[in-house]
Amino acid sequence: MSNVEIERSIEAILMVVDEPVSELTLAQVLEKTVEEVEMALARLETSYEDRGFCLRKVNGGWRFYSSPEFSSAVEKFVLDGQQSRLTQAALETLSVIAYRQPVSRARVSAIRGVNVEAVMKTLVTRGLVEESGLEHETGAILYKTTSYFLERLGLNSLEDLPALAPYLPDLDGLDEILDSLTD
Amino acid sequence: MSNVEIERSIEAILMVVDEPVSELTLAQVLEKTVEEVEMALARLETSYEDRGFCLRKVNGGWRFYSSPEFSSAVEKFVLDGQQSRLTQAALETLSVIAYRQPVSRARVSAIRGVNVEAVMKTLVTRGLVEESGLEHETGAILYKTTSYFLERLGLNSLEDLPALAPYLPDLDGLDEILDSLTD
Amino acid sequence: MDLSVEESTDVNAATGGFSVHLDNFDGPFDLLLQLISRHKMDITEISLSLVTDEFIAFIRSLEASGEGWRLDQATEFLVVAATLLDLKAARLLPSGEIEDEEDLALLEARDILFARLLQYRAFKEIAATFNERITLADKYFPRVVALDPTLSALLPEVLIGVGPQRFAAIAERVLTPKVAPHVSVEHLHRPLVSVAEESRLVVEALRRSKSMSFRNLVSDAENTMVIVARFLALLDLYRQGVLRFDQVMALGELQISWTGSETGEVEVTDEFDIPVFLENDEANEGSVNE
Repeated sequence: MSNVEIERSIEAILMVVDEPVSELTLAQVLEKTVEEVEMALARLETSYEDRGFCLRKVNGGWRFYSSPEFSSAVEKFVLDGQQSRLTQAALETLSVIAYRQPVSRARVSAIRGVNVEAVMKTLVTRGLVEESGLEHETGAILYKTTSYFLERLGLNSLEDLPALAPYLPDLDGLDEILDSLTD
Repeated sequence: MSNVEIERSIEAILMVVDEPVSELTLAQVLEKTVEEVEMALARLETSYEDRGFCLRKVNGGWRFYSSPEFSSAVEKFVLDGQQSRLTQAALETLSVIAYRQPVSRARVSAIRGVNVEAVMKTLVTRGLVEESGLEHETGAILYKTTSYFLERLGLNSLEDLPALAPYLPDLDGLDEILDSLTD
Repeated sequence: MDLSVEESTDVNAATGGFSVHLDNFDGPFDLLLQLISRHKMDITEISLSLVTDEFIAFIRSLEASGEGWRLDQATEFLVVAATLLDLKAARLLPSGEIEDEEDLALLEARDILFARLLQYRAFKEIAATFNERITLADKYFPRVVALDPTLSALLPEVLIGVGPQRFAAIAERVLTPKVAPHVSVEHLHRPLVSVAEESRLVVEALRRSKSMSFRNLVSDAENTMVIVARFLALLDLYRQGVLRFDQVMALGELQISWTGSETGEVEVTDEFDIPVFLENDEANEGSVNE
């Protein structure tokens, strides 16, 4: 099977799937290595650059999406899925959880300087955040982000979160000082 | 809107729309003449000649399909064990439908806190769920489980579904709770 | 919370006072950041005294606004205000070498406040990028199509993978409203009993009966709080000289006799009804405005 055939087969498969497909699944079906599939996907991705659709990897799987530039045309067909917006407080709380997970409510509260109970409830109800066991010493409930959070942000994994470093000046030991303060 | 823009908009729409779309509908949405849309579709058709998918007119509407040359890869993917087992998301959605039927997709979405469109389609495709008339007030399509569902779960009738804890709020109560949380 | 505050102070007399306009602030860090960025200042000691003045003016105006402020917010504001005030005081003193422990502590307090502020600012900026990402992600629509009938006919038998009991357990979990766990604090929020109100009831009862045992006086009390309130009311009335206590033996029946006027207002104290707040995070649960 030539490179072009791998690409065409992947296109044919992705055209019928209703959920994202991983490189591994594609590799198994096509009897190719994961590397070969990854390279084919990368070439396909580039080849759609000037099209009205694109190929994206979100939350560990690949599928076709319409290009954002033409979202207004698509919206006339897809009425569903209009998500209500998150408040500034919810966004800030979500970002603290995303970078400090698993994290207790008290810690999020300390970082934001306000009580976050109501906001945490909203985030849990919206499926963006979920419980993740108990903190060893205090017995406080810990929270983490969900895979739905990745989908909503269009991220493939938590590693794709923008680095916090440029936003948070790298003062020596700042994190440790803050940890001791907010614990 | 240039010719290229018409083409890209059509690609974006057809990539995410499940039902075939007629030239007339496309022309109305894009505020173009039917002739312009027809010409754009013809150009697109040609541009996919070497791809793993193609554009075809079926039942008076246009839709993307996998190319027949790569049907063996698609069939292999579909037949692969990956597809026979229900995902966690599908199981959860199925359980809501089983216990709250007949129920609209919007309601299932509200309960699960995520868009369930894709999963509902899978469940219908797999013959576990089917349409069951329209909701009186909203006109939304209602869904119920099929006899195949009972068979696969090893039950004689819906009455054999294990009872849920009596304290669970019914749908109306639940909606209020969800509303109050997301306000 | 939308607040627009106009405040004139003599601190900044040279510029004829100043006004503070802030929208949607969310806690003290948020306010501090707004103040600092509005003056386009670095977080330096020079800007500190000006920012401190504004911060304090803001707190005063909150107090004066009449709508009051929430305890959890108030304590946070006070901690930040106290730290700022300390630092401002240090600025006003003649500068010199760091001489004693107190100076060191002050510098440390400043560093900690700035560190927390920087951390908050980092997450605030990240939140903005989250918002952009979500807005962008909302513009990508995924291809979600049903399998072609010719293909779905090929599908192997679907495997539900769980038995009826497990299936029911999944339904139960999904159908249970997702509410974050909540520690009940109702026991901390006994309905307030007003001593002043109980005092009026006591006066009324005693005027009617002239003499009553304490036991009778509290026989209709719903809970201990009411009994305590009525006892406090009695002590206050005794202080005013309108009743007499008789107790024949220690721990025996306490008899109360009315010696005051038949009618007219009896002064009622409110010293017991001034709210006392617990400095306890859990006691303020759910009282946040977000």
